Amino acid sequence: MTVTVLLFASYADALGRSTVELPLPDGATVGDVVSGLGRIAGAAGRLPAAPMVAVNQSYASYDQVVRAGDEVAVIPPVAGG
Amino acid sequence: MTVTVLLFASYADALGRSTVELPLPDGATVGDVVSGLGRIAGAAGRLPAAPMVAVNQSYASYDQVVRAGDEVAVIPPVAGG
Amino acid sequence: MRVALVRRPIDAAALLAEVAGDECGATTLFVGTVRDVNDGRGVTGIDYTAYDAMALREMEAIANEASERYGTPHVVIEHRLGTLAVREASVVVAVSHARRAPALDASRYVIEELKRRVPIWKREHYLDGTREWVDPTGRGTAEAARTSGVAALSAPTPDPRPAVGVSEESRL
Amino acid sequence: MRVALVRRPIDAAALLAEVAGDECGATTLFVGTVRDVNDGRGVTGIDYTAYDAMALREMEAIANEASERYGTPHVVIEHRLGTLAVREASVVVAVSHARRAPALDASRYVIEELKRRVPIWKREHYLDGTREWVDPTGRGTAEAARTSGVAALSAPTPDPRPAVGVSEESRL
Repeated sequence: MTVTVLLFASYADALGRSTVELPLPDGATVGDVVSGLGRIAGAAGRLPAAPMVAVNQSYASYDQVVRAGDEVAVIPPVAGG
Repeated sequence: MTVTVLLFASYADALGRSTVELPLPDGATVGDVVSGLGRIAGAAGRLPAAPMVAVNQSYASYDQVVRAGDEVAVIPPVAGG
Repeated sequence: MRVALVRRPIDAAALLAEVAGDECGATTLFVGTVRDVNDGRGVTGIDYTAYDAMALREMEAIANEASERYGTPHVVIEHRLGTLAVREASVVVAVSHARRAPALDASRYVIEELKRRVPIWKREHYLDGTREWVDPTGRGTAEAARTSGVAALSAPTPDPRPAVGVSEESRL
Repeated sequence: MRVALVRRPIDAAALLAEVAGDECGATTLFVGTVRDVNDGRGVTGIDYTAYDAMALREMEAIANEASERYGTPHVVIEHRLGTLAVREASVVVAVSHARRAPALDASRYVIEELKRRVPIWKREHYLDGTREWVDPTGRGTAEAARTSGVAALSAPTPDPRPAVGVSEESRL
Protein backbone atom coordinates (compact mmCIF):
# COMPACT_ATOMS: atom_id res chain seq x y z
CA MET A 1 0.00 0.00 0.00
CA THR A 2 1.00 3.64 -0.32
CA VAL A 3 0.56 6.01 2.60
CA THR A 4 0.60 9.78 2.26
CA VAL A 5 2.58 11.33 5.11
CA LEU A 6 1.94 14.98 5.98
CA LEU A 7 4.86 17.17 7.02
CA PHE A 8 4.61 20.52 8.79
CA ALA A 9 6.69 23.51 9.83
CA SER A 10 10.36 22.68 10.45
CA TYR A 11 9.94 19.12 9.15
CA ALA A 12 8.38 20.33 5.91
CA ASP A 13 11.24 22.82 5.54
CA ALA A 14 13.82 20.13 6.32
CA LEU A 15 12.57 17.83 3.54
CA GLY A 16 11.54 20.63 1.19
CA ARG A 17 7.98 19.32 0.83
CA SER A 18 4.76 19.00 2.77
CA THR A 19 3.76 15.47 1.76
CA VAL A 20 5.61 12.23 1.12
CA GLU A 21 4.10 9.20 -0.64
CA LEU A 22 5.52 6.19 1.19
CA PRO A 23 5.23 2.61 -0.10
CA LEU A 24 4.71 0.26 2.86
CA PRO A 25 3.94 -3.45 3.30
CA ASP A 26 0.50 -4.40 4.64
CA GLY A 27 0.56 -4.49 8.43
CA ALA A 28 3.18 -1.74 8.62
CA THR A 29 3.25 0.26 11.84
CA VAL A 30 3.82 3.91 12.69
CA GLY A 31 7.39 2.89 13.52
CA ASP A 32 7.75 1.55 9.96
CA VAL A 33 6.49 4.90 8.63
CA VAL A 34 9.20 6.70 10.59
CA SER A 35 11.88 4.28 9.39
CA GLY A 36 10.59 4.57 5.83
CA LEU A 37 10.80 8.36 5.95
CA GLY A 38 14.47 8.11 6.88
CA ARG A 39 15.18 6.15 3.71
CA ILE A 40 13.65 8.53 1.17
CA ALA A 41 16.02 10.48 -1.02
CA GLY A 42 17.54 13.45 0.80
CA ALA A 43 15.90 12.70 4.13
CA ALA A 44 18.85 11.12 5.90
CA GLY A 45 19.75 13.14 8.94
CA ARG A 46 17.11 15.80 8.34
CA LEU A 47 14.48 14.66 10.82
CA PRO A 48 14.96 13.77 14.48
CA ALA A 49 15.23 10.11 15.40
CA ALA A 50 11.82 9.70 16.98
CA PRO A 51 9.33 12.36 15.98
CA MET A 52 5.74 12.42 17.21
CA VAL A 53 3.31 10.92 14.72
CA ALA A 54 -0.44 11.35 14.36
CA VAL A 55 -2.76 8.92 12.58
CA ASN A 56 -6.16 10.24 11.56
CA GLN A 57 -5.53 13.42 13.55
CA SER A 58 -4.74 11.71 16.85
CA TYR A 59 -1.33 11.12 18.40
CA ALA A 60 -0.27 7.50 17.76
CA SER A 61 2.20 5.11 19.35
CA TYR A 62 4.91 3.54 17.20
CA ASP A 63 3.32 0.09 17.38
CA GLN A 64 -0.01 1.26 15.94
CA VAL A 65 -0.78 -0.45 12.60
CA VAL A 66 -1.28 1.88 9.63
CA ARG A 67 -3.99 1.13 7.08
CA ALA A 68 -4.42 2.30 3.49
CA GLY A 69 -6.28 5.60 3.50
CA ASP A 70 -5.10 6.61 6.97
CA GLU A 71 -4.06 10.25 7.35
CA VAL A 72 -0.54 10.04 8.77
CA ALA A 73 1.34 13.14 9.91
CA VAL A 74 4.75 13.74 11.45
CA ILE A 75 4.40 16.36 14.18
CA PRO A 76 7.28 18.71 15.06
CA PRO A 77 7.48 19.92 18.67
CA VAL A 78 4.33 22.01 19.06
CA ALA A 79 4.65 25.70 19.89
CA GLY A 80 1.15 27.16 19.94
CA GLY A 81 -0.09 29.80 22.30
CA MET B 1 -9.84 62.71 74.36
CA THR B 2 -12.67 62.08 71.91
CA VAL B 3 -12.20 59.65 69.03
CA THR B 4 -14.46 59.54 66.00
CA VAL B 5 -15.20 55.94 65.04
CA LEU B 6 -16.35 55.18 61.49
CA LEU B 7 -18.97 52.50 60.90
CA PHE B 8 -19.75 50.84 57.59
CA ALA B 9 -22.27 48.56 55.90
CA SER B 10 -23.97 46.12 58.31
CA TYR B 11 -22.38 47.79 61.36
CA ALA B 12 -23.63 51.21 60.33
CA ASP B 13 -27.08 49.72 59.77
CA ALA B 14 -26.95 47.94 63.14
CA LEU B 15 -26.23 51.16 65.04
CA GLY B 16 -28.25 53.39 62.74
CA ARG B 17 -25.36 55.77 62.12
CA SER B 18 -22.03 55.93 60.30
CA THR B 19 -19.95 57.66 62.97
CA VAL B 20 -19.73 57.52 66.75
CA GLU B 21 -17.95 60.11 68.91
CA LEU B 22 -16.35 58.12 71.69
CA PRO B 23 -14.85 59.70 74.85
CA LEU B 24 -11.72 57.76 75.85
CA PRO B 25 -8.96 58.19 78.45
CA ASP B 26 -5.46 59.02 77.21
CA GLY B 27 -3.55 55.82 76.44
CA ALA B 28 -6.70 53.99 75.42
CA THR B 29 -6.22 51.08 73.04
CA VAL B 30 -8.18 49.69 70.12
CA GLY B 31 -9.60 47.15 72.58
CA ASP B 32 -10.88 50.05 74.68
CA VAL B 33 -12.54 51.51 71.59
CA VAL B 34 -14.35 48.23 70.99
CA SER B 35 -15.45 48.02 74.63
CA GLY B 36 -16.52 51.65 74.55
CA LEU B 37 -18.68 51.06 71.48
CA GLY B 38 -20.53 48.32 73.34
CA ARG B 39 -21.50 50.78 76.08
CA ILE B 40 -23.05 53.47 73.89
CA ALA B 41 -26.81 53.84 73.97
CA GLY B 42 -28.54 51.21 71.86
CA ALA B 43 -25.37 49.39 70.85
CA ALA B 44 -25.61 46.47 73.26
CA GLY B 45 -25.78 43.21 71.28
CA ARG B 46 -25.77 44.92 67.92
CA LEU B 47 -22.14 44.38 66.98
CA PRO B 48 -20.12 41.16 67.12
CA ALA B 49 -17.82 40.59 70.08
CA ALA B 50 -14.53 41.18 68.34
CA PRO B 51 -14.82 43.10 65.11
CA MET B 52 -11.85 44.02 62.95
CA VAL B 53 -10.64 47.56 63.54
CA ALA B 54 -8.54 49.87 61.37
CA VAL B 55 -6.56 52.84 62.63
CA ASN B 56 -5.55 55.42 60.06
CA GLN B 57 -6.71 53.11 57.27
CA SER B 58 -4.62 50.10 58.34
CA TYR B 59 -5.79 47.00 60.19
CA ALA B 60 -4.85 47.32 63.88
CA SER B 61 -4.39 44.90 66.76
CA TYR B 62 -6.44 45.37 69.92
CA ASP B 63 -3.38 46.43 71.95
CA GLN B 64 -2.51 49.32 69.63
CA VAL B 65 -2.75 52.68 71.41
CA VAL B 66 -5.18 55.21 69.93
CA ARG B 67 -4.23 58.87 69.75
CA ALA B 68 -6.38 61.97 69.41
CA GLY B 69 -6.95 62.65 65.75
CA ASP B 70 -6.54 59.03 64.68
CA GLU B 71 -9.03 57.79 62.09
CA VAL B 72 -10.58 54.72 63.71
CA ALA B 73 -12.95 52.43 61.83
CA VAL B 74 -14.78 49.21 62.66
CA ILE B 75 -14.63 46.89 59.69
CA PRO B 76 -17.39 44.34 58.98
CA PRO B 77 -16.39 41.10 57.24
CA VAL B 78 -15.24 42.28 53.83
CA ALA B 79 -17.02 41.05 50.71
CA GLY B 80 -15.48 42.77 47.73
CA GLY B 81 -14.87 41.23 44.34
CA MET C 1 0.27 49.91 37.96
CA ARG C 2 -3.01 51.52 38.80
CA VAL C 3 -5.92 50.88 41.15
CA ALA C 4 -9.29 52.59 41.19
CA LEU C 5 -12.74 52.60 42.69
CA VAL C 6 -15.25 53.58 40.02
CA ARG C 7 -18.93 54.38 39.96
CA ARG C 8 -19.51 53.55 36.28
CA PRO C 9 -19.21 50.32 34.25
CA ILE C 10 -15.71 48.91 34.05
CA ASP C 11 -14.23 48.77 30.54
CA ALA C 12 -12.45 45.41 30.56
CA ALA C 13 -11.04 45.87 27.05
CA ALA C 14 -9.48 49.20 28.09
CA LEU C 15 -7.76 47.51 31.03
CA LEU C 16 -6.47 44.79 28.72
CA ALA C 17 -4.93 47.50 26.51
CA GLU C 18 -3.59 49.38 29.53
CA VAL C 19 -1.41 46.51 30.74
CA ALA C 20 -0.03 45.66 27.29
CA GLY C 21 3.72 45.80 26.84
CA ASP C 22 6.13 44.80 24.08
CA GLU C 23 7.92 42.48 26.50
CA CYS C 24 4.69 40.74 27.59
CA GLY C 25 3.74 37.34 26.24
CA ALA C 26 0.77 36.75 28.53
CA THR C 27 -2.08 38.90 29.71
CA THR C 28 -4.75 37.75 32.12
CA LEU C 29 -8.03 39.36 32.94
CA PHE C 30 -10.13 38.36 35.91
CA VAL C 31 -13.66 39.70 35.86
CA GLY C 32 -15.95 39.33 38.86
CA THR C 33 -19.61 39.62 37.92
CA VAL C 34 -22.93 39.69 39.73
CA ARG C 35 -24.59 36.28 39.49
CA ASP C 36 -28.24 35.48 39.74
CA VAL C 37 -27.96 33.01 42.61
CA ASN C 38 -26.04 33.00 45.88
CA ASP C 39 -26.38 30.32 48.53
CA GLY C 40 -29.49 29.08 46.76
CA ARG C 41 -31.30 32.45 46.79
CA GLY C 42 -32.27 34.31 43.66
CA VAL C 43 -30.30 37.56 43.37
CA THR C 44 -31.41 40.51 41.25
CA GLY C 45 -28.61 42.96 42.02
CA ILE C 46 -25.92 44.00 44.48
CA ASP C 47 -25.07 47.28 46.21
CA TYR C 48 -21.33 47.68 46.64
CA THR C 49 -20.03 50.12 49.21
CA ALA C 50 -16.52 50.77 50.53
CA TYR C 51 -14.35 52.49 53.07
CA ASP C 52 -12.94 54.29 50.06
CA ALA C 53 -9.66 55.67 51.38
CA MET C 54 -8.64 52.43 53.09
CA ALA C 55 -9.88 50.27 50.20
CA LEU C 56 -7.65 52.22 47.81
CA ARG C 57 -4.68 51.83 50.17
CA GLU C 58 -5.20 48.08 50.40
CA MET C 59 -5.70 47.76 46.65
CA GLU C 60 -2.49 49.69 46.09
CA ALA C 61 -0.65 47.48 48.56
CA ILE C 62 -1.95 44.35 46.84
CA ALA C 63 -0.96 45.63 43.39
CA ASN C 64 2.51 46.43 44.73
CA GLU C 65 2.85 43.02 46.35
CA ALA C 66 1.78 41.26 43.15
CA SER C 67 4.15 43.40 41.14
CA GLU C 68 7.11 42.56 43.36
CA ARG C 69 6.32 38.88 43.95
CA TYR C 70 5.68 38.06 40.32
CA GLY C 71 7.96 40.57 38.68
CA THR C 72 5.83 42.81 36.50
CA PRO C 73 4.81 46.47 36.66
CA HIS C 74 1.67 45.71 34.61
CA VAL C 75 -1.03 45.30 37.26
CA VAL C 76 -4.33 47.20 37.14
CA ILE C 77 -7.30 46.76 39.47
CA GLU C 78 -10.66 48.48 39.15
CA HIS C 79 -13.52 47.85 41.56
CA ARG C 80 -16.94 49.27 40.94
CA LEU C 81 -19.20 50.71 43.66
CA GLY C 82 -22.93 51.41 43.60
CA THR C 83 -25.82 49.22 42.50
CA LEU C 84 -25.04 46.57 39.89
CA ALA C 85 -27.37 44.27 37.95
CA VAL C 86 -26.80 40.59 37.22
CA ARG C 87 -23.89 40.08 34.75
CA GLU C 88 -22.36 43.48 35.48
CA ALA C 89 -18.68 43.49 36.43
CA SER C 90 -17.87 44.46 40.02
CA VAL C 91 -14.11 44.00 39.71
CA VAL C 92 -11.57 43.59 36.94
CA VAL C 93 -7.95 42.60 37.51
CA ALA C 94 -5.59 42.89 34.54
CA VAL C 95 -2.02 41.61 34.64
CA SER C 96 0.55 41.12 31.94
CA HIS C 97 3.94 39.49 32.14
CA ALA C 98 6.62 38.08 29.86
CA ARG C 99 5.55 34.57 30.90
CA ARG C 100 2.17 32.96 31.44
CA ALA C 101 2.74 31.22 34.78
CA PRO C 102 3.52 34.38 36.78
CA ALA C 103 0.78 36.28 34.93
CA LEU C 104 -1.76 33.68 36.04
CA ASP C 105 -0.32 33.50 39.56
CA ALA C 106 -0.35 37.27 39.96
CA SER C 107 -3.95 37.48 38.81
CA ARG C 108 -5.02 34.88 41.36
CA TYR C 109 -2.97 36.55 44.09
CA VAL C 110 -4.66 39.88 43.49
CA ILE C 111 -8.24 38.61 43.50
CA GLU C 112 -7.69 36.39 46.56
CA GLU C 113 -6.07 39.20 48.54
CA LEU C 114 -8.69 41.67 47.40
CA LYS C 115 -11.46 39.44 48.70
CA ARG C 116 -9.61 38.91 51.96
CA ARG C 117 -8.43 42.40 52.85
CA VAL C 118 -10.06 45.23 50.94
CA PRO C 119 -12.83 46.95 52.93
CA ILE C 120 -15.63 46.66 50.40
CA TRP C 121 -19.06 45.30 51.28
CA LYS C 122 -22.00 44.06 49.30
CA ARG C 123 -25.70 43.96 49.99
CA GLU C 124 -27.57 41.52 47.82
CA HIS C 125 -31.07 42.19 46.51
CA TYR C 126 -33.15 39.03 46.48
CA LEU C 127 -36.07 38.00 44.29
CA ASP C 128 -38.41 38.31 47.28
CA GLY C 129 -37.55 42.00 47.63
CA THR C 130 -35.34 41.68 50.72
CA ARG C 131 -31.74 42.94 50.91
CA GLU C 132 -28.93 41.58 53.04
CA TRP C 133 -25.30 42.33 53.71
CA VAL C 134 -23.12 39.39 52.67
CA ASP C 135 -20.80 37.89 55.27
CA PRO C 136 -18.33 35.58 53.50
CA THR C 137 -16.87 34.48 56.83
CA GLY C 138 -20.10 32.65 57.55
CA ARG C 139 -19.94 33.93 61.11
CA GLY C 140 -23.23 35.66 60.60
CA THR C 141 -24.08 39.30 60.20
CA ALA C 142 -24.34 41.63 63.13
CA GLU C 143 -28.09 41.24 62.82
CA ALA C 144 -27.83 37.44 62.89
CA ALA C 145 -25.51 37.65 65.90
CA ARG C 146 -27.93 39.96 67.65
CA THR C 147 -31.03 37.85 67.09
CA SER C 148 -29.24 34.67 68.08
CA GLY C 149 -28.11 36.29 71.33
CA VAL C 150 -24.35 36.23 70.66
CA ALA C 151 -22.85 38.59 73.20
CA ALA C 152 -21.45 41.88 72.06
CA LEU C 153 -18.07 43.44 72.43
CA SER C 154 -16.94 41.42 75.42
CA ALA C 155 -14.06 39.34 74.15
CA PRO C 156 -11.44 41.50 72.47
CA THR C 157 -9.80 38.72 70.45
CA PRO C 158 -9.96 40.07 66.93
CA ASP C 159 -8.86 38.37 63.79
CA PRO C 160 -5.15 39.06 63.72
CA ARG C 161 -3.91 41.22 60.88
CA PRO C 162 -3.85 38.60 58.12
CA ALA C 163 -0.34 37.62 57.13
CA VAL C 164 0.56 38.38 53.55
CA GLY C 165 1.07 35.16 51.64
CA VAL C 166 -1.58 33.02 53.25
CA SER C 167 -3.55 32.87 50.05
CA GLU C 168 -0.51 31.84 48.09
CA GLU C 169 0.07 28.89 50.37
CA SER C 170 -3.57 27.94 50.10
CA ARG C 171 -3.17 27.64 46.37
CA LEU C 172 -0.55 24.89 46.70
CA MET D 1 -18.23 26.00 24.18
CA ARG D 2 -16.45 26.95 20.98
CA VAL D 3 -12.97 26.63 19.51
CA ALA D 4 -11.63 28.28 16.38
CA LEU D 5 -8.55 28.91 14.29
CA VAL D 6 -8.76 32.40 12.83
CA ARG D 7 -6.75 34.39 10.32
CA ARG D 8 -7.77 37.83 11.58
CA PRO D 9 -7.22 39.69 14.88
CA ILE D 10 -8.92 38.07 17.88
CA ASP D 11 -11.60 40.20 19.53
CA ALA D 12 -10.97 39.54 23.21
CA ALA D 13 -13.93 41.64 24.35
CA ALA D 14 -16.25 39.61 22.13
CA LEU D 15 -15.03 36.39 23.72
CA LEU D 16 -15.58 37.88 27.16
CA ALA D 17 -19.19 38.61 26.20
CA GLU D 18 -19.58 35.19 24.61
CA VAL D 19 -18.87 33.27 27.83
CA ALA D 20 -21.07 35.48 30.01
CA GLY D 21 -23.88 33.80 31.90
CA ASP D 22 -26.34 34.88 34.58
CA GLU D 23 -25.06 32.11 36.85
CA CYS D 24 -21.41 33.14 36.43
CA GLY D 25 -19.59 35.11 39.10
CA ALA D 26 -16.12 34.87 37.58
CA THR D 27 -14.79 35.23 34.07
CA THR D 28 -11.16 34.80 33.14
CA LEU D 29 -9.44 35.76 29.95
CA PHE D 30 -5.99 34.52 29.04
CA VAL D 31 -4.36 36.35 26.14
CA GLY D 32 -1.12 35.13 24.61
CA THR D 33 0.71 37.89 22.76
CA VAL D 34 3.81 38.20 20.61
CA ARG D 35 6.64 39.63 22.67
CA ASP D 36 9.66 41.46 21.43
CA VAL D 37 12.29 39.19 22.98
CA ASN D 38 12.64 35.41 23.20
CA ASP D 39 15.68 33.67 24.66
CA GLY D 40 17.51 36.96 24.52
CA ARG D 41 16.92 37.56 20.80
CA GLY D 42 14.98 40.53 19.49
CA VAL D 43 11.75 39.39 17.84
CA THR D 44 9.83 41.48 15.31
CA GLY D 45 7.00 39.07 14.51
CA ILE D 46 5.87 35.45 14.42
CA ASP D 47 4.38 33.23 11.71
CA TYR D 48 1.87 30.79 13.15
CA THR D 49 0.96 27.69 11.18
CA ALA D 50 -1.07 24.62 12.10
CA TYR D 51 -2.19 21.16 11.16
CA ASP D 52 -5.63 22.72 11.07
CA ALA D 53 -7.91 19.70 11.27
CA MET D 54 -5.98 18.03 14.08
CA ALA D 55 -5.44 21.32 15.93
CA LEU D 56 -9.20 21.90 15.99
CA ARG D 57 -9.79 18.36 17.26
CA GLU D 58 -7.28 18.81 20.06
CA MET D 59 -8.66 22.24 20.95
CA GLU D 60 -12.16 20.76 21.09
CA ALA D 61 -10.93 17.91 23.27
CA ILE D 62 -9.23 20.37 25.63
CA ALA D 63 -12.32 22.57 25.86
CA ASN D 64 -14.42 19.48 26.62
CA GLU D 65 -11.96 18.29 29.26
CA ALA D 66 -11.89 21.71 30.93
CA SER D 67 -15.67 21.89 30.82
CA GLU D 68 -16.06 18.49 32.49
CA ARG D 69 -13.24 18.80 35.00
CA TYR D 70 -14.20 22.25 36.21
CA GLY D 71 -17.92 22.11 35.65
CA THR D 72 -18.80 24.88 33.24
CA PRO D 73 -20.03 24.96 29.64
CA HIS D 74 -18.55 28.44 29.15
CA VAL D 75 -15.18 27.76 27.51
CA VAL D 76 -14.06 29.47 24.31
CA ILE D 77 -10.66 29.19 22.64
CA GLU D 78 -9.49 31.13 19.59
CA HIS D 79 -6.02 30.75 18.13
CA ARG D 80 -4.81 32.99 15.36
CA LEU D 81 -2.71 31.81 12.40
CA GLY D 82 -0.63 33.83 9.96
CA THR D 83 1.95 36.52 10.57
CA LEU D 84 1.57 38.53 13.77
CA ALA D 85 3.39 41.64 14.97
CA VAL D 86 4.66 42.30 18.49
CA ARG D 87 1.75 42.82 20.95
CA GLU D 88 -0.78 41.05 18.71
CA ALA D 89 -2.76 38.24 20.35
CA SER D 90 -2.04 34.73 19.12
CA VAL D 91 -4.46 32.99 21.46
CA VAL D 92 -7.34 33.94 23.71
CA VAL D 93 -8.93 31.60 26.24
CA ALA D 94 -12.19 32.74 27.87
CA VAL D 95 -13.82 30.84 30.71
CA SER D 96 -16.63 31.74 33.04
CA HIS D 97 -17.94 29.89 36.05
CA ALA D 98 -20.10 30.43 39.09
CA ARG D 99 -16.94 30.51 41.24
CA ARG D 100 -13.55 32.07 40.75
CA ALA D 101 -11.30 29.15 41.71
CA PRO D 102 -12.54 26.74 39.02
CA ALA D 103 -12.65 29.59 36.48
CA LEU D 104 -8.97 30.31 37.11
CA ASP D 105 -8.08 26.61 37.18
CA ALA D 106 -9.91 25.92 33.93
CA SER D 107 -8.18 28.83 32.22
CA ARG D 108 -4.78 27.52 33.26
CA TYR D 109 -5.68 23.96 32.27
CA VAL D 110 -6.66 25.09 28.77
CA ILE D 111 -3.56 27.14 28.04
CA GLU D 112 -1.17 24.51 29.45
CA GLU D 113 -2.80 21.70 27.47
CA LEU D 114 -2.95 23.86 24.36
CA LYS D 115 0.78 24.48 24.52
CA ARG D 116 1.46 20.80 25.13
CA ARG D 117 -0.79 19.07 22.60
CA VAL D 118 -2.19 21.30 19.87
CA PRO D 119 -0.25 20.99 16.59
CA ILE D 120 0.50 24.65 16.00
CA TRP D 121 3.98 25.93 15.23
CA LYS D 122 5.63 29.29 15.22
CA ARG D 123 8.51 30.74 13.28
CA GLU D 124 10.00 33.81 14.89
CA HIS D 125 11.32 36.74 12.87
CA TYR D 126 14.44 38.21 14.45
CA LEU D 127 15.84 41.70 14.37
CA ASP D 128 18.75 40.47 12.25
CA GLY D 129 16.33 39.37 9.50
CA THR D 130 16.58 35.63 10.17
CA ARG D 131 13.58 33.38 10.91
CA GLU D 132 13.51 30.21 12.96
CA TRP D 133 10.99 27.59 14.01
CA VAL D 134 10.61 27.55 17.77
CA ASP D 135 11.19 24.27 19.59
CA PRO D 136 9.91 24.63 23.15
CA THR D 137 11.22 21.18 24.04
CA GLY D 138 14.74 22.53 23.77
CA ARG D 139 15.74 19.33 21.99
CA GLY D 140 16.77 21.36 18.99
CA THR D 141 15.24 21.74 15.58
CA ALA D 142 15.64 19.17 12.86
CA GLU D 143 18.28 21.46 11.40
CA ALA D 144 20.15 21.62 14.69
CA ALA D 145 19.96 17.85 15.03
CA ARG D 146 21.30 17.46 11.50
CA THR D 147 24.21 19.81 11.85
CA SER D 148 25.20 18.36 15.22
CA GLY D 149 25.21 14.89 13.67
CA VAL D 150 22.38 13.44 15.72
CA ALA D 151 21.35 10.29 13.89
CA ALA D 152 18.05 10.29 12.06
CA LEU D 153 15.11 8.01 12.36
CA SER D 154 16.95 5.10 13.86
CA ALA D 155 15.55 4.77 17.36
CA PRO D 156 11.78 4.51 17.28
CA THR D 157 11.19 5.52 20.88
CA PRO D 158 8.75 8.40 20.51
CA ASP D 159 7.36 10.59 23.16
CA PRO D 160 4.43 8.58 24.48
CA ARG D 161 0.99 10.06 23.94
CA PRO D 162 0.96 12.64 26.73
CA ALA D 163 -1.39 11.63 29.51
CA VAL D 164 -4.20 14.05 30.14
CA GLY D 165 -3.73 15.65 33.51
CA VAL D 166 0.04 15.90 33.59
CA SER D 167 -0.13 19.65 33.46
CA GLU D 168 -2.59 19.74 36.30
CA GLU D 169 -0.20 17.77 38.46
CA SER D 170 2.62 20.05 37.48
CA ARG D 171 0.64 22.95 38.81
CA LEU D 172 0.56 21.52 42.33
